[in-house]
Amino acid sequence: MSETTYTPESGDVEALEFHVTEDHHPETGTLLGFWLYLMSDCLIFACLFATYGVLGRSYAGGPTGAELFDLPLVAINTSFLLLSSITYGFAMLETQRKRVGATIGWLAVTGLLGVAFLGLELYEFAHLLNEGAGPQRSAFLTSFFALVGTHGLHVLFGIIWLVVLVVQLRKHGLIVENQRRLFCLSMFWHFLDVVWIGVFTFVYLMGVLP
Amino acid sequence: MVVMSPSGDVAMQQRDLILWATGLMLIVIVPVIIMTLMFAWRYRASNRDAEYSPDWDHSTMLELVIWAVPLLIIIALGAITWVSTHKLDPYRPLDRIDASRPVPEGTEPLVVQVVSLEWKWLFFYPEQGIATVNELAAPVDRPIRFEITSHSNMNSFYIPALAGQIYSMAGMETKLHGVINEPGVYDGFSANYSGAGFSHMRFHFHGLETEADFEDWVEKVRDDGGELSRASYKQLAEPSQKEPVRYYADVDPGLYDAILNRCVDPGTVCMKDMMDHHEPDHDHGSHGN
Amino acid sequence: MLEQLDLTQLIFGRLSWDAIPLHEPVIVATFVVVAIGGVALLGALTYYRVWGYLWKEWFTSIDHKKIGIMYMVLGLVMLLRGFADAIMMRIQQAWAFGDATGYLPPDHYDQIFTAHGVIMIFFVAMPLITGIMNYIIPLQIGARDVAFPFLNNFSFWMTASGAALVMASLFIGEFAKTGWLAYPPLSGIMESPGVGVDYYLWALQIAGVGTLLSGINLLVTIVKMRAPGMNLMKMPVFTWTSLCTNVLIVAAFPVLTAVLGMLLLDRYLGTAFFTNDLGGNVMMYINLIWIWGHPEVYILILPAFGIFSEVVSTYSGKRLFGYASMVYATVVITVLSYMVWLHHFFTMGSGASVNSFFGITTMIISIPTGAKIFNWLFTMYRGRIRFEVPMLWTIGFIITFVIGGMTGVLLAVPPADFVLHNSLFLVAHFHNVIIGGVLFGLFAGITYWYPKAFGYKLDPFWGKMSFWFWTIGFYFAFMPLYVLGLMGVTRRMSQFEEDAAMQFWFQVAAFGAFLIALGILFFIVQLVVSHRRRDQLRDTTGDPWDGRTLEWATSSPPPQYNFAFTPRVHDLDAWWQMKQHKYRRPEQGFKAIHMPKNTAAGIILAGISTVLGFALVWHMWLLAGVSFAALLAVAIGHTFNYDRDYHIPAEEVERVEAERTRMLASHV
Amino acid sequence: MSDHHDAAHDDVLPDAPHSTFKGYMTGFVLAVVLTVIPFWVVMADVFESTGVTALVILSLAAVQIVVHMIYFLHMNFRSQGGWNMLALIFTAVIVFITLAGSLWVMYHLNVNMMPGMMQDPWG
Repeated sequence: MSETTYTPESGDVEALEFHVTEDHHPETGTLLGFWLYLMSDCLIFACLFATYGVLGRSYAGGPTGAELFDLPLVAINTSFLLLSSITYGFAMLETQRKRVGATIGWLAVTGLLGVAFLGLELYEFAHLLNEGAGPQRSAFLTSFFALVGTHGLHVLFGIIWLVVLVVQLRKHGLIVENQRRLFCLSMFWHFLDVVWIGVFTFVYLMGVLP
Repeated sequence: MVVMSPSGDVAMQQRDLILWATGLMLIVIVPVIIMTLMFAWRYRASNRDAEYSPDWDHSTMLELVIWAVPLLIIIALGAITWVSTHKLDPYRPLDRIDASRPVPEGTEPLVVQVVSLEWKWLFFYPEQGIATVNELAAPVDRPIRFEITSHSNMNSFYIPALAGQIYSMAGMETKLHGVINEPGVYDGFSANYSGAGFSHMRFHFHGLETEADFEDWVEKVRDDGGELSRASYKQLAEPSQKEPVRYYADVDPGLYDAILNRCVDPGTVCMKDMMDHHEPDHDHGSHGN
Repeated sequence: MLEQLDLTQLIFGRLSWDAIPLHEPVIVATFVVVAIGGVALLGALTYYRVWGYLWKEWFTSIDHKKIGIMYMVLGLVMLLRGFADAIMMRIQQAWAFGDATGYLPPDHYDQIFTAHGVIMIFFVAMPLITGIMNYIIPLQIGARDVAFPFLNNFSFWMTASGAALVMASLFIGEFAKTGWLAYPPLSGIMESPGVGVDYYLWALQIAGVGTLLSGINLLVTIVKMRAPGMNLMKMPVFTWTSLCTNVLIVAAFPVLTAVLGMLLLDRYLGTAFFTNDLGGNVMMYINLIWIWGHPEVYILILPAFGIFSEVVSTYSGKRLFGYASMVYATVVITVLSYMVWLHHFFTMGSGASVNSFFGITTMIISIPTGAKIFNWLFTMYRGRIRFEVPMLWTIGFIITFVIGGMTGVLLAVPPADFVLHNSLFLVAHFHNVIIGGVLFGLFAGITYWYPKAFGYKLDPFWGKMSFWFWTIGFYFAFMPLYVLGLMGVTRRMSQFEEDAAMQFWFQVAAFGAFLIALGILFFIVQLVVSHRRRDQLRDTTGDPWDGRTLEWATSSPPPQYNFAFTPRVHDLDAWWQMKQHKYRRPEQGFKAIHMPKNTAAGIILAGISTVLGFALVWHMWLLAGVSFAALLAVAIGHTFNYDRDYHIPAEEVERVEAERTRMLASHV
Repeated sequence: MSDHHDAAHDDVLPDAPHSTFKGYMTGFVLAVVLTVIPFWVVMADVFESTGVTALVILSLAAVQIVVHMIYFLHMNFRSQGGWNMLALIFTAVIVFITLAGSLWVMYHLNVNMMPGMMQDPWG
């Protein structure tokens, strides 16, 4: 082990060390980095919300939100997403207990709820398209489809990631890398739920107000 | 330099504002430049006589000063900005003809409706019932109110000698108020790039000495002018460059409104009617708060 | 027959032989030159058998230093392209008066000014800034690499991929003819049905991914990987300004992604965000793009401010004056930069209260900026100033930048903006701050850190030549534009009516542009001459300028692991303090060092993205589908690779460090 | 990515917060309540005034977002040395500026420019 070799100047009593002799490992930044990514994603959604805020009443003679939105359907969809958040939470609790099987089980439930959410959303979209209320109809519908669709694409991406992660869990078990990925995906998943709060409030509930 | 020696009162006030703001900022800019050169010369490494204090890196007094000086200038400039922006708001009707003359009570401004097309300007004079392409005229010392829209692309309506510019956008109407104080022929053009023919999207603005001269000009347009119907507007609106001056005497009275509301084509619903249909409270864009 | 046709459509989309602009002599000539140059370069690379070396040591490298250098190379190459556009515009405008139409038809001229703006901002300034940050930050904070080395490589290649798409548009199809921010409705499908805008959009979207990821990466690096003892208020100023720049990147680029994404939807799916009809609103595009656009300006200038701070204190041989107020000024600028965006469209017709609010917030930014300039001045005060080339750039910067700042504040006064907006005055203003600020900063930074990266100093004679030609050329090229702006001349014009007084100023500006061309030429000469004289210019100490911060504590160029032992920091000027304490580096006791492995995943993913972008531009749906699937597959495949690091054995570290010991001994 | 951590010593993620069943359940129950109320308020037309309804559901949404942040995303001032929270606050400020600024700017532009929609502010 090498000594820190320096000669203090005259009068300088305090001895300073200028390098670290033990192996220095800065903590990894993955969780912070992923959180920063989520914050940037949040700004994409902010733009979409702002656009919806500006264009959301430009019906161009087409149908309005009050005419189109089916609130019970939205309520069911909201409950799917909310449930999937808590089941992801259970998966994380199982991870802490180092139980691979149970973790995968809860992940599967979460994934299925995500699929159900997406399925219902696609059903809604198909219904709107059938009524001639597609994204090309008016600026209101354009901004509606863009906002809700972008959220939906994020959920789709989350499901793909979830499937990949399940495969990796089965292969390598709950090693630290996989725990870190599980935690990142959990942030992603909960983040999508947070965005959805904005969507159902700002788009659907406020959209049907007179 | 037309911006520095304009012929309209609004542009003149804008010129004065530029000079004032520049003067204020020079209070700090000039010393900075001089100090830079002075310090660089005085503290050059070869000048061993100059003081050298390698660890001097802080002086509360000095730091207060270097924050305070720009702050004071910006406070002054900010006040000027607030006042002048309100006073020279292009939407605000004029209250003076020039520095010494207020607008006489009961004066109605001359209204000109401006449409930017690809790549030419169409001017409607609703009171006179005429329209022109690429030529604009107004009597000296009479306030003018421009109502500005666009056929498709965004342009910017700008006569440097008269007043500042403002964008023209399809389906929207901007306004500009100005007054010309000296007779003459001035350049006007689009100041916002709008495609291939943009360089030639220019017109002349005639500041006419008297009201009578203006009447003569209107008569000339009436005499030489053709018809501007919705059909001939559609033709005019086709992209073209270096368009000559044209006059129209027989103008469809609802045409400007139809252009603005994007319903020139027969059978299209006008924007304002669409809005009314679903939005009785006229609360566009303000919801969601 | 019909099926046949559809298949062609599916494979080639709207790409056909017509897309090759054989009818444009200027482009054909350019193409010939580029083709010959390209073939010669590829031939040379093959002849000297360096492909394997490039691939192993550079393209797949995750070493932040090599990635930094690759960013710099990309930025400098694109600078040549962007500058070629500039000089073509200057010639055209000096020529096309009255009956003379010049040599560029509007159709071509409009592509050139669009490409010039896009390339200079996104593919010159951004890569150069990112490159310097990449190289310097880990060294300055005493780290061994960035937080996510693989992402770093991937980010670089995504930026390069965007640049490749822009370059492809020169020879296959066309580029946008809309101006660098592609305002709709001009950039909408109705007014611009060609591929130009699509090239623009996909190039920026792909490069944007790289920029965003690199921003996150550098942020985490600065937050998490600082050497022990380096708390926030002991961070070098360049690291501080980089931190703020990356905050701005992470918080601004998503807005660009979103707004360009909406324009893409309008163009590809016929939606109605920014259309004239169906309730669309073009003003929203302009509003959103400037929410990104104004912070972008500070993304470029803040690192330059950091560079000047390092340079001025090093060459004045003095601690930086007012470090704390410098840091606060940077943070204040960062936050305020989000509150000024409307000043780019005062003339759109907001009410007076909105306009003056944004005008005043804009002016407020000049307060911290002014404080910074005074801080540099008082760093020089009572210093021992050595007029090395970076210091010359710094002095040139202070004088030039305050003029640009002044005209900027002028433009922030709404009624003044009404007469100056969109004029050449505006063009002169932003070149005044971007060249006088960002570019001068980059040149100062390149000259300052070049010996660190390559082990030898740059030849000062050619550096000074480059500096003087750039500076004088700048004044000749842009002061006339201020005059022209006050004459009421609008930007982006390809032809003028006869006006001799006006033409004179354009000719002066063109002359200035040629001086700048010589400035660029001499910069390249400087690189070549310095390389040839590298033995005389060699830096054996690792500290050629008597530096103050940690990057000068290691060798030039630094070893792969930067520091054999992580430094411990006690002072803002960490290395200066180490020198004062006569610190001697340890010469034994080395340990194996944990390092990330090279990977080809980044370049492969970016390569596929380029193909995907090209396919989408040309509506080649089959290729687009296949490349998208490939992208997904490779990305997922990469996550199955858990074996991403290795150890540099202790013996290897010992060998490298012994070499450095010999170097240092030879110096004394 | 550089997962420098040596898995051999320790197989617990060092920098992730510890979560508990109680925490998740608290968050879930609160979220359910905060979701049901706004749906009920709107679907049952509880309030006469649209403004009141909007205000109520927006406030509930804001509260629910905070609930999710605390109980599901484990936000606090300690995780990642406070940087997560700092990033979140900064983002919230930027989001607010973007949303409020855009709506303010665009509202003014619309007032000034949309034909036939508004009163001329200058009479």
